[in-house]
Amino acid sequence: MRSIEHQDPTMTNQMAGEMAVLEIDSLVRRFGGLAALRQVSFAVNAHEVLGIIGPNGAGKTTLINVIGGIYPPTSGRILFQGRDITELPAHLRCRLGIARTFQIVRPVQGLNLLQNIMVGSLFGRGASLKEARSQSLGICQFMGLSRVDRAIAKLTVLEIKKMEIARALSTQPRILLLDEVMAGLNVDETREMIDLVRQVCAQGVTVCIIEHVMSVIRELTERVIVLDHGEKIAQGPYEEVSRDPRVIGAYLGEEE
Amino acid sequence: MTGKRMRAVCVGCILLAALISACAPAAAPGTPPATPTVGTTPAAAAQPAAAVKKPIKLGAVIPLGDITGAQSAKAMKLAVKEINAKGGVLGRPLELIVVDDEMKPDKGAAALDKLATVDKVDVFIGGMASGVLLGQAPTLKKYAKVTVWTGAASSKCEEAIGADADWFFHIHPWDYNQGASYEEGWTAITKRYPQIKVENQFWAYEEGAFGAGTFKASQDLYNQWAKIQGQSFKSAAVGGGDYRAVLRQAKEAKPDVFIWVGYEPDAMGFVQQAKEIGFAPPIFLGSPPGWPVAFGKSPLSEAVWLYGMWAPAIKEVSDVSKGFLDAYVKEYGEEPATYFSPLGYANVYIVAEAIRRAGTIDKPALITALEKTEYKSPTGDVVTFTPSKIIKHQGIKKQKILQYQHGQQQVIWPFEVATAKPAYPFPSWEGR
Amino acid sequence: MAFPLYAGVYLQHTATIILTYLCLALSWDMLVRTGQISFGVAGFFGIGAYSAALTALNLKLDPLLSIAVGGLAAMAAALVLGLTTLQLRGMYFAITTLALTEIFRVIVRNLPGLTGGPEGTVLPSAIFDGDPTKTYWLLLAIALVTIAISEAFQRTRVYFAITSIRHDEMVARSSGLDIFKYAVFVFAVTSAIQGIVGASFAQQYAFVSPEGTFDIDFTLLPIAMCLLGGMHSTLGPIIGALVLGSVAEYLKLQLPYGHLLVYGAVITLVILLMPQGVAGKMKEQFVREQ
Amino acid sequence: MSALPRSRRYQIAVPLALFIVVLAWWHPYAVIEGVQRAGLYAAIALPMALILGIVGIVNLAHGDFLMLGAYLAYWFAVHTQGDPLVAILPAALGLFLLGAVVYRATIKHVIGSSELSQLLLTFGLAIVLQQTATLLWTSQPVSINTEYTSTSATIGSLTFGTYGFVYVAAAVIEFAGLTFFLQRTRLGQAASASGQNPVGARIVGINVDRVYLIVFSISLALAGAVGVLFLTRHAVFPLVGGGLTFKSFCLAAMAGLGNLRGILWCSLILGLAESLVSTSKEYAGWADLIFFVAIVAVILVQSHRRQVT
Repeated sequence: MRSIEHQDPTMTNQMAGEMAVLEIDSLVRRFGGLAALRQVSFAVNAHEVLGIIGPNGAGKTTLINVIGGIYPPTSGRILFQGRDITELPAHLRCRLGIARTFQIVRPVQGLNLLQNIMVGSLFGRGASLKEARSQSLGICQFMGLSRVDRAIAKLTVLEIKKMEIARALSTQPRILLLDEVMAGLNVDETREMIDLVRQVCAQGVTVCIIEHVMSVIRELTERVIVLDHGEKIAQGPYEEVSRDPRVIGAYLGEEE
Repeated sequence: MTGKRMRAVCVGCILLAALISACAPAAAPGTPPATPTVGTTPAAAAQPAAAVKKPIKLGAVIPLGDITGAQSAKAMKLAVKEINAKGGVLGRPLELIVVDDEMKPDKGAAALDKLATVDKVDVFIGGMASGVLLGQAPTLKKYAKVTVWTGAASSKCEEAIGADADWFFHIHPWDYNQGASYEEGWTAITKRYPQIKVENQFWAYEEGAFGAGTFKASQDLYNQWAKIQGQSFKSAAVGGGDYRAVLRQAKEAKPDVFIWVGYEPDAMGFVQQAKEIGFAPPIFLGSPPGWPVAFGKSPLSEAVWLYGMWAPAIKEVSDVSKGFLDAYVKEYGEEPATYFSPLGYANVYIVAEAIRRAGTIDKPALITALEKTEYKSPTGDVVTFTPSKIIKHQGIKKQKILQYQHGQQQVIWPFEVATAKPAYPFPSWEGR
Repeated sequence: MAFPLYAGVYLQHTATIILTYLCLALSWDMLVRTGQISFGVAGFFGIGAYSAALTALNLKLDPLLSIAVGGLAAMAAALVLGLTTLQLRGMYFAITTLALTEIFRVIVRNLPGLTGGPEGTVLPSAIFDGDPTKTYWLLLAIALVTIAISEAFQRTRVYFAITSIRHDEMVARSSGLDIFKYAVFVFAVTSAIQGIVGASFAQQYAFVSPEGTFDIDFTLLPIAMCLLGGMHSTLGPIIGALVLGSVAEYLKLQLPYGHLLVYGAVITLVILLMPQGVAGKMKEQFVREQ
Repeated sequence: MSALPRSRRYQIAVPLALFIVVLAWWHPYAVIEGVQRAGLYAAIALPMALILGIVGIVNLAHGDFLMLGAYLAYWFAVHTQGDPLVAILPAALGLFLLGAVVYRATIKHVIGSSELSQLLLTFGLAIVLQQTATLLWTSQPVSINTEYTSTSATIGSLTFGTYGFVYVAAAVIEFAGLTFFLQRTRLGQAASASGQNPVGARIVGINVDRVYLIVFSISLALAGAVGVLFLTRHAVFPLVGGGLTFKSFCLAAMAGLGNLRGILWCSLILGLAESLVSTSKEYAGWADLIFFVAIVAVILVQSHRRQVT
């Protein structure tokens, strides 16, 4: 799949000229009469960790779903490494290098821990069974997952969350979209997870992270996007944004 | 086990128990008993001498889930019982072994294998659907046992069996036999009753093998003496039941005779909807394999003509028929609803009498004896075996033309077994 | 498996019928493993049967070759249908396949010039001149190939694909899996098996007809067998076909009227009480004992 | 419950009306009989759509419950020598109770489990019902003739049956009754809520299980009542229900899940189309394909729509 990319000359030119891995251009998504995203635009730069925050129902998960190709935008464009992928189906986006996790974990029940991770390698990267196995075992080691032939039912919450990330990593992504991976973890586990995300980033993967736990955002991200009612209301370093009255207002509105 | 699970299990058991108890009463009077072998015990009681001898085995393949097959099996059982009560054949009792073909060719063929190899029967009898016989043909040829078949009207079966099969005896008329005999019948009727006209015919035929096949066979045949046009319809038996389009076309054609070829579920609908659109041709005729029990009770049935092989009324002109009918009613407490019951009865008797004449069950002798069959059947015919288009041994070639009169099916033709004169023309629908 | 050879023709024939249903049951199950239900087994069975019969009759193809043609024809039909309907899966697909059998029946019935119309078509002779032993070997070979394919589906990347599709389409898509491609692929393969089985059925009994060949029982019985044996495995449908196939044959001799009720009761009770089937139950027991 | 916005409704209604006018001029009988046919289809499909919309289950035994209702009426008519139509109430009541039992014993246990289990369960139920009926009443069809069944009217040169309109009336009454039930009664509102969002309904204190039970029973009661009407004009036998189930599903799928008004429209379209094809002399045999073509078309449109939105 990668080879196809390089055959496209326009793309390589753009890659050279710009640092943005992912560009979102006036994205709109409606569900019936309800607009979940309204004219959202931003870019994700290579090798950065971008935070996406906002109150419940702000459209964060919808944004990830639209970028991941679960459903198409009502209007707007998505560019990945300069290439327009707005019309591309989800599995091809994954093969281009966009991987994601799910807010509510979605392990495949019929497969065990290792097999779950292999799915990404097999189909996202087109590996053979043998390659997928060894690669996935490597990722397990990296993630600190042991006894890899366990059934999903026997895993802890942390392990399932790690498995989701491992499955995403096994597709060898350029960009990883993390949807609330810290939710439900205790302090120590959160610590461990933050370190993991750092290591992932250190390997050259760009990360987009949705998170409710602000300490995580503060620690991990260089930049955040704030969504409210489907609209981008602020962007910038967390310290800056958290002082923005609109952002405070949005979060206060949620308290009521 | 949780309470919910427990409850589900209980419900399941109750359901199953209910089903089984539902099977029991229905199965008891309506069908052969659970053991497939019948007939030996009464014979043993009546004729101790016969019981010690090895029985002669007849293996029947019949669709027991269908009313035709179920009643055919009952009639066969009755015939075996009667024959054994009189001492059996050649001093040996008859034994009837029935295997269900489930109206499926594969099951029908497997049934033949079972009868031939497990039960080691001497003669194959039975048969109902053409489609099943077509699938059974390779198996029948494999064993080449003496086979006396009641059912199957499609001449495709004849092609499948082939001309070499001297062991195959077919009682039921082929589709073209039926067509030819109606021509003969109508010619005779119009000669005797010159006011009756039949030249212009409109056929409504169900779109399946039965209707379309019958229509095609008749169309090829009738060009000489009658003008035929036709239109297919979807039988209620397969989800249809709206005949108004075809009836309206028939009405526009103003035929002397309107014929519908379909199944039992179509019978009532045709007269009701013909009345609805005001279509009352001089002759209104139906040709299903069987009629609904209550059809005669409806005033709309009056003067409806029908093609068939048998009617209970034949008992008035045929002693064999009367004997059969009385015995059947006495045995099962109901009148047979399809002609397959007298045919099944005839099937057993034809084989039994041939064995008696042959004095043996050896194949060549039995074939010769069967060729000399002259059996007075409860259908009112004398069954003999003569060549048809392809096979050497075709039994009944004649059908009968009947008419509903005062709620009863009466035979109009052949005149030898006629029980009534035709009511003509068809009375208008008004007031009924 | 060679046992029926020594057990007499009837058992051999019954075994051949059971093998026929075994292949249908297993192929149905293979599709179920992707989360799709097909109610159209009889349809592909019929397409295979008709293609084989007509090519053998009109083009004088060798019977064995015509059986292969039957499989290809069914596969082609499945590809067309799959490419149009598998974008929408689940209930819609299930009901379309239910309609399928009827569509084919209507088409076959209304093209008398080609198919023999409502009356069907008779072949001059059965395959191997009706030799039951050779027919048994043929069906056994088809069954073994079917089992091999089923096992291959359980051991290769196909297993990962269909299991993820069945459990979570969204995860599958997000992990780079082309759901549509795999669904169509499995649908085409299983339909080809059904077509081959139908074709050998037509060759075995030397005739095809709209009513007999597109019989809904070719859909119904395999489903009941899979449910009883247990879905999503190779062993389950095999157990189900052997058990239900022989029990039904036995029951038919004991309770001639209405033994089809057993199939309905099996489907209902298994879904309610033992959704994992016999094989699943055994596996569960085994795991617990460990 | 109606899924289409007002503008789209006109897009369908206007061409349909035009089509009917042209057809009526060209083939008046096709219109009269098509409308009667549509009435029957709608009357049968509405209860199935009700279950589908609220309980969320495709009841593949739907037509077989109708068959049961018809047999009840037959039994009633034979034993009392009375009019089968009198049996509508007892048949509805009987099926209502049966519905409660069937729901408790079977359906309840697959609610929330996979679509596969649900389809297979009702498929199994269908076979059990068909085979039990075969055991109890044999495969021989039963039918009842009443004087009014074949009443007809003549307008100008047209002579047509009028009894068929009883199905149109039944469909309209059924639709009105169900709409009233769902919109105006407390139970009906609870049912609508449970249909749209069972979890939410549970949170606001609706006993969803009981609502499902009642809706399922009501649907079977309606099927039973329509079965009685069916008997007055059609032969009834154990396997009569299968085709009706399929047609009902096609209509429900075409109309959009739970859209009762849509059922009326779709029945009308398919009824007219079927009637038209079966009046044509050469192509009558293809009339069966109408429903299949319709369902495949619906699927194609749906899948296209899913890709676009």
